Amino acid sequence: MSDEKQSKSNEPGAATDHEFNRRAFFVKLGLGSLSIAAAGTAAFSYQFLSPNVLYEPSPIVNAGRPENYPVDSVTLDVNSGIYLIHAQEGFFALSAICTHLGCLTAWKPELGEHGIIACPCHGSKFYVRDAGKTPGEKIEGPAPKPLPWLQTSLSDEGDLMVDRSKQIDPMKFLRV
Amino acid sequence: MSGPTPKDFIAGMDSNARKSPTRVVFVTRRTSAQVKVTAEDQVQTYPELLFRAVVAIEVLAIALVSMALLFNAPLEGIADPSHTPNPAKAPWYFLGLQEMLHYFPPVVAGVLVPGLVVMALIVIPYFNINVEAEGLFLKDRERRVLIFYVVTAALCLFLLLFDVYVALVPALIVAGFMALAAQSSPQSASAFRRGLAAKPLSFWIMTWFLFELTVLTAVGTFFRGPGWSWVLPWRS
Amino acid sequence: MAKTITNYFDELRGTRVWRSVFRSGSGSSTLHRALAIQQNVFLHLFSTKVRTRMLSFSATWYLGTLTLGTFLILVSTGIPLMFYYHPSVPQAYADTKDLQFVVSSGLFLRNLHRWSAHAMVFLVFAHMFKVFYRGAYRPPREFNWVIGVVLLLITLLLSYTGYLLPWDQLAFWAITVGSNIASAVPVMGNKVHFLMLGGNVVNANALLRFYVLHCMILPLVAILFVAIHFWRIRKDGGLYAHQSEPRTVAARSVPAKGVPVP
Amino acid sequence: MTRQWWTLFAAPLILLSTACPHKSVPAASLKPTGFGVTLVESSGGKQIGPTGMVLAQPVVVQVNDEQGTAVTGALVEFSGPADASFDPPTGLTDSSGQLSTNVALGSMAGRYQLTARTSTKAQKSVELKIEEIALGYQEEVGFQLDSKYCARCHDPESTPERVSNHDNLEVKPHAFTEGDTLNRMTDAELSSIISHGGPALNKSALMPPYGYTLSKTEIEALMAYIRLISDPPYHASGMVYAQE
Amino acid sequence: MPLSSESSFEPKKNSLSALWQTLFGHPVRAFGVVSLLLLILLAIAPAKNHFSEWRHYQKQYLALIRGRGDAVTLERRFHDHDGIQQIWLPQLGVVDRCTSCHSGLKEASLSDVSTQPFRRHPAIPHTLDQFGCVMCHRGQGPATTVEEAHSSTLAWEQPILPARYVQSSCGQCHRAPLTGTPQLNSGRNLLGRYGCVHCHTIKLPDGSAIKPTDDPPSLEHVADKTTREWVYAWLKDPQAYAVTATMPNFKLSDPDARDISAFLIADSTPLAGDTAPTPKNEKAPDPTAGASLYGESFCASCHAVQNAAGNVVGGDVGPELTRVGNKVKPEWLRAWLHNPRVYDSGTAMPHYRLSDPQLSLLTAFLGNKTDTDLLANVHLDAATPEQIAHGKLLVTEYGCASCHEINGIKKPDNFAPELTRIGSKALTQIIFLPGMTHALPDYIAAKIRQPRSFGSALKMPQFSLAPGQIDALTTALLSLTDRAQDLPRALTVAAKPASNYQPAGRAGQLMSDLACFSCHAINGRGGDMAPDLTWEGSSVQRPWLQAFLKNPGTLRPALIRRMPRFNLSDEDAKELTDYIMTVYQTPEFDRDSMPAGGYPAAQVERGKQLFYSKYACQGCHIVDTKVDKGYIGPTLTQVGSRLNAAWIYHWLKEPQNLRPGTIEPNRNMPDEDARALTAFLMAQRGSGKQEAKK
Repeated sequence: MSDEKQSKSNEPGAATDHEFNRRAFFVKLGLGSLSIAAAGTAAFSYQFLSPNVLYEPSPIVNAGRPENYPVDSVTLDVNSGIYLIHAQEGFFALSAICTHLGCLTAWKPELGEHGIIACPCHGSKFYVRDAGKTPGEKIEGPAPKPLPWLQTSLSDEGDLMVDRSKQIDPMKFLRV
Repeated sequence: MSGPTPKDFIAGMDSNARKSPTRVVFVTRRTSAQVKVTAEDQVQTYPELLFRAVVAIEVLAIALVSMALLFNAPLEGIADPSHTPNPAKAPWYFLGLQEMLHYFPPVVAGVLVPGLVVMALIVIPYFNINVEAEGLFLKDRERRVLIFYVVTAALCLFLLLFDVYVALVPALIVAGFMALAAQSSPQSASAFRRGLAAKPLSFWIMTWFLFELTVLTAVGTFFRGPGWSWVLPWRS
Repeated sequence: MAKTITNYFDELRGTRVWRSVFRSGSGSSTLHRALAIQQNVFLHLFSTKVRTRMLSFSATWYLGTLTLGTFLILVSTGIPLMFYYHPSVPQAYADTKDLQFVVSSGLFLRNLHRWSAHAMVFLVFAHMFKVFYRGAYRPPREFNWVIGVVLLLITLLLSYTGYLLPWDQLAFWAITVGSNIASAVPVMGNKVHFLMLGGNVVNANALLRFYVLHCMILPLVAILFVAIHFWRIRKDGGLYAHQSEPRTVAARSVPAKGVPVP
Repeated sequence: MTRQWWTLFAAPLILLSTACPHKSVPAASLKPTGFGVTLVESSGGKQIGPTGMVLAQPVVVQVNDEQGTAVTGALVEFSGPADASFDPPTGLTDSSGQLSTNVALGSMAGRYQLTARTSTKAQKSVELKIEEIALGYQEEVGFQLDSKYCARCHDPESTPERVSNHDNLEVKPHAFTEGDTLNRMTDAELSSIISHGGPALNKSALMPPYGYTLSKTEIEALMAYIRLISDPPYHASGMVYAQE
Repeated sequence: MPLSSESSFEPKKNSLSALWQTLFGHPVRAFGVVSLLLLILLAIAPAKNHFSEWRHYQKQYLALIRGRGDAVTLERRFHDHDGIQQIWLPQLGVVDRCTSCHSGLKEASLSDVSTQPFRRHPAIPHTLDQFGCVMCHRGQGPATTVEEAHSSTLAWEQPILPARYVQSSCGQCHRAPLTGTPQLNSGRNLLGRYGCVHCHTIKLPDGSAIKPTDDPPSLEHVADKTTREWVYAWLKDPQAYAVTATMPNFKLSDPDARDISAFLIADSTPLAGDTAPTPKNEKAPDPTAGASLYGESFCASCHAVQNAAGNVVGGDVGPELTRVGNKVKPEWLRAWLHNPRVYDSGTAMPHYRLSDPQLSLLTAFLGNKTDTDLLANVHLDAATPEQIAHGKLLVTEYGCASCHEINGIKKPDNFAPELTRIGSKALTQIIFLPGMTHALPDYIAAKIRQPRSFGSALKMPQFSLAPGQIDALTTALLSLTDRAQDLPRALTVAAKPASNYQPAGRAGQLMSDLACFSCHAINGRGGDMAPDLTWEGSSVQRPWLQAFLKNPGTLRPALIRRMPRFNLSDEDAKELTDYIMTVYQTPEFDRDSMPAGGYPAAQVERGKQLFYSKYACQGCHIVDTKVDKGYIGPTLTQVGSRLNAAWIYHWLKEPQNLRPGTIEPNRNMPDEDARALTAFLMAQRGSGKQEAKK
């Protein structure tokens, strides 16, 4: 069979070098186009799969009126995962998400001298109100970092707003 | 092998054994087989067929991509069970069915007819008459013409009974060609009539089915408006 | 430059890794070409050779190939669409809108999916009629014809189940009208209707059922039957060639060494 | 077999061309039978109405010839900022040389500069500018407060339903449209005089303080209204919407 | 197809076919070319995505702010939220991406930008982040293309609401009237006032239904009141009788009007009981005296009359009286004036205790108010039974009993389509007239403007409404959306619940007999024409009140609507006074906590100083009729004998606390100032001259 094939190809005017090169060019053109298309599809897929809008709650939490938080109170908002603390110096907000593996921590007023934040998962503990300690600083446990301070502000209507997406330097209080 | 080789039979891949019977070779003992087969020209699937297939798919892709770029898929208001749009239409390929539902009771149009069509499609290859692929009216002509007229008249009467003029028209047209075929002979001077004469029964049934399907679907898609009444698509 | 790339390709095809994966090495001999078909899990469904005259466009109109093409497009557009689609009421509708308005190129993919779906139904019908008029259903191909009919039904079901997913008025009422046809079946019609919708009316249950059928069950069944369909073509003696068609002319039409293999 | 291979290349071009929207401008079908040289406002200018709503009075313009007599059948076209609408937008003047149109102002608060246009026999365009004021939500609130609290003294117009107290006062209050006076006040001054009364700015004690009666937002709304309707316009507000 | 084989290659006919051959003549060439084409086409998809409309507008926005003084701030604020913007309010079901293109909505410094989509949003009491855009403007929030977002080609939701109806959106949450939404407030009033809700049910989210505020007369005894000819003329065109009539025009044919009038008169039963006092030996009454009695009784506070210039002058509580003489029979009119409650127990008309001569005067005066043209062309033959039967059929068909009580016909239920969710009606359900804009507001407005234009067989009559009223009604109807109905209760601002306060005892009977609530409000019920009387007992002194009820004097000289004189008997006046003084007392203070007199002269003098200088009360009030001219507040010449000292004191301290909404400004007065002013005002007991005048 293959012999027949070979003999056929020797027909006059069939495959000159010129013709062959031209065909090779078209094959390369085709394969090249398809490879570019494939590469483009990868980029296209990346673009397609990155969502342009998110149905997520806003990182900015309205914590309500400052009057609702008495001085020296620590309030855990479970839904938004923040502690809102009204210290003598003013308001500040701590993330309630443990820096170790992301568990929701709990406020234990009965522990320590002034109460501490404790993570139920792996036993990390953090200071909140101990003198000389920065609130959020780790006492013990596997947590690699202190609990971050979150940006707090007052809205035009006078409500306390916490922006969970913005971390600030510790010891910056919001005075109302 | 080039050039014609004089021979009586061709051992080919043809399936019609009556037309091209296969030569049977008797091979005696201790004799190696010497079969001379004039095989048809063949080429390698790869690359000959695959390249063509790829090009065909690419052309299709080009057509569909252009369409996707030019025309947006329809999207209407959110599904609301309390507001029925008028008309409520099924997907286009079911509009032939829906058109029939307009005339016949649901059991007939929705179940009997499609069921029979599917059954018919399945049994076609097993139907003896089709294998012969002979012209319908070439043999036993008088009897067959008589049967043809009776069946056609019965069908037309049935369609008339239900006022299905939409289906009647294609049926009559096909019947007209069949009548013409009955009057044609394979020796006719006109190639068209020679062709008609050679068409087997299965061809006529399928053609009728295709014609009906096309007409009913087209009517359901384009010519039906609110209350399944007639509308002209260009007068929206 | 071009030459280097060609050489590189040849080298690549000659490497052990390539050979271990594809088993066929480089080369443009008939053997290699045959191996390229035989040793590929997908391509081995084809025979290694095809009758020359079947290559001509008029022989098949390439309708089967084109149908396969639409199916491939549908799979490759359908999967990305699933990433943004929740089969729940009324979320499904909002997701469809989001695909149209905020997902990058989501509209394009949805359009392509939709039009390809219509094209596939059309092409399957066309393929069937073409096969019939060529008489390609005759023995020994009769069973492959039956598989083809099954594939036609699967295609219709695929299209029909997909029709509901946008959860818009068009979808809802098309499915309501369509499913009521099923309930016309005597005796078991209502049972079928109930089972199909997962209830008495088109609602969240029906949406979920249609979603599972559309994205999971029907495509798998379709792939299975397509595989059998292709395999049967080979087993039934390749593409059907009618004896009445000219062959010598067609045979000459294709130069034997037509395609250089990269 | 089609040989129109170029359609394949044309497809992207067609795609691109469909992306650009086309705007078609309907041609005016009216044929003028008369031509004037001047266009004057008969009535309907300087109205105040809520945004988007049809003004209470129609705008009437008159076309005159060189002698100042009214011209019948002159074509007048009205135009304005994009979202202002006219009913009718064009028309021919009636036997008294006038054409009246109902105007709905746009959706933004501010001053709307409308244009009436006619052309002379020599195809020269004659234009007339008409100004109307649209009240937004805030200004509407201000307007309501004005009618309830302020207009009794600040509006010299008297009606049987609401007798003006303006003339009974020893020191005459300024009408809110008096831009020459009010525009010289800063926002702070204006706010102060409303909140703390006349004596806050060494003015008459007859102006009582409203700071304990009205809320801050209400006073802002009132000021927005005062700033918007002042004539000549207050520089920092009363945005003018001219034809775009 | 490009797959044509070379064998079909024909000699080159022209260069085009040669090119075709070169490109597609062989599968390999076709493969190359087609692949390239496919690549190009595929590249268009992401390109199209990249050149999307919203990105185009964001670029334009950046170009716009680049040259501005605060470009850095604006750009930073813009880049804080790049890409598609989304406001998501799960509890409202709002997804809103308008801010993707409308980038400058919140930028106060862009107040001079007039090009859309970059205009600043004008000040409203809501923040964008909490409400989004589509809550008020409708349109399609999720869309990111101009056309779909604004026109919503398939009406997925509603298209953008035109600015003239935008107040309807306020009404989705706010049930109570708002200062800033006069159009919505007036539209809601009109729904009740024009009786739309007699036929159309409109349910509020709390489950109650809007109640009509008009009071269509009962037709059970209509033959007592008027003639068949008048009924016929009225049915044909109510506004021909009275331009202010709220009864719509049913566009009845002459025979239909004839038959309905025949039925109504035949169906009427005579009113039981002795009602009309028979006039005794009447002289022709003096028309001038009648006119002055009409004026003295302040009929014009409620009833309007068309004057010679064609203007309708007077109140709109009662019907217009321009042609009343054509309408009512004199004996009925006399009986009505004698005691309207006999004919209609629920009427807003007070029961004036008119004397017989007064009755004659007024009856004659009103009876002369006729228009000879009105009934000139009405000639009706005696009604046949067929006509009456047909009339009854028509009355049933047109749903007359929805508004009027008619003997033998029940008020139909759900006579007209319910409008509870009309503001969300899907456009696909609407059949528009040719040439109409396919938008819900236009449909509703057209339906109100000319209901029968949608089909001559429709029953809805033609109302006589001004264009502004149609807009207002459309606004009110557009506020009746699905969202309004399904809004979480916590997010709605409820209206004050309608009060059905009813004073008790004989005083209560008296108060309804005198229809006090037609003008005064008490405990949330009643009209707003006259002062709120909820705390009247704390406010006034008993002797003054009793005298005032007997003979109301004027407190505000500039007012044209005043309290009429009801000719109360002494004991009725005393009964009312007792009730008011006892029941209508504020819990804020004890009315006897400050003495009525005996204030030190120095304090009085200081009060006078404060009155005239520091507080400049003379701007609105009159104490000394010679000097003062203030016509806004009540005249205070006799305030010392009218009001309680404690009331004055607390009023001065915080007027809105005692009477919400009063325009008297709160001066934040120090206690001693308030006390001094009280002392000064309590000293104003009126000069003898004014006493004499009274």
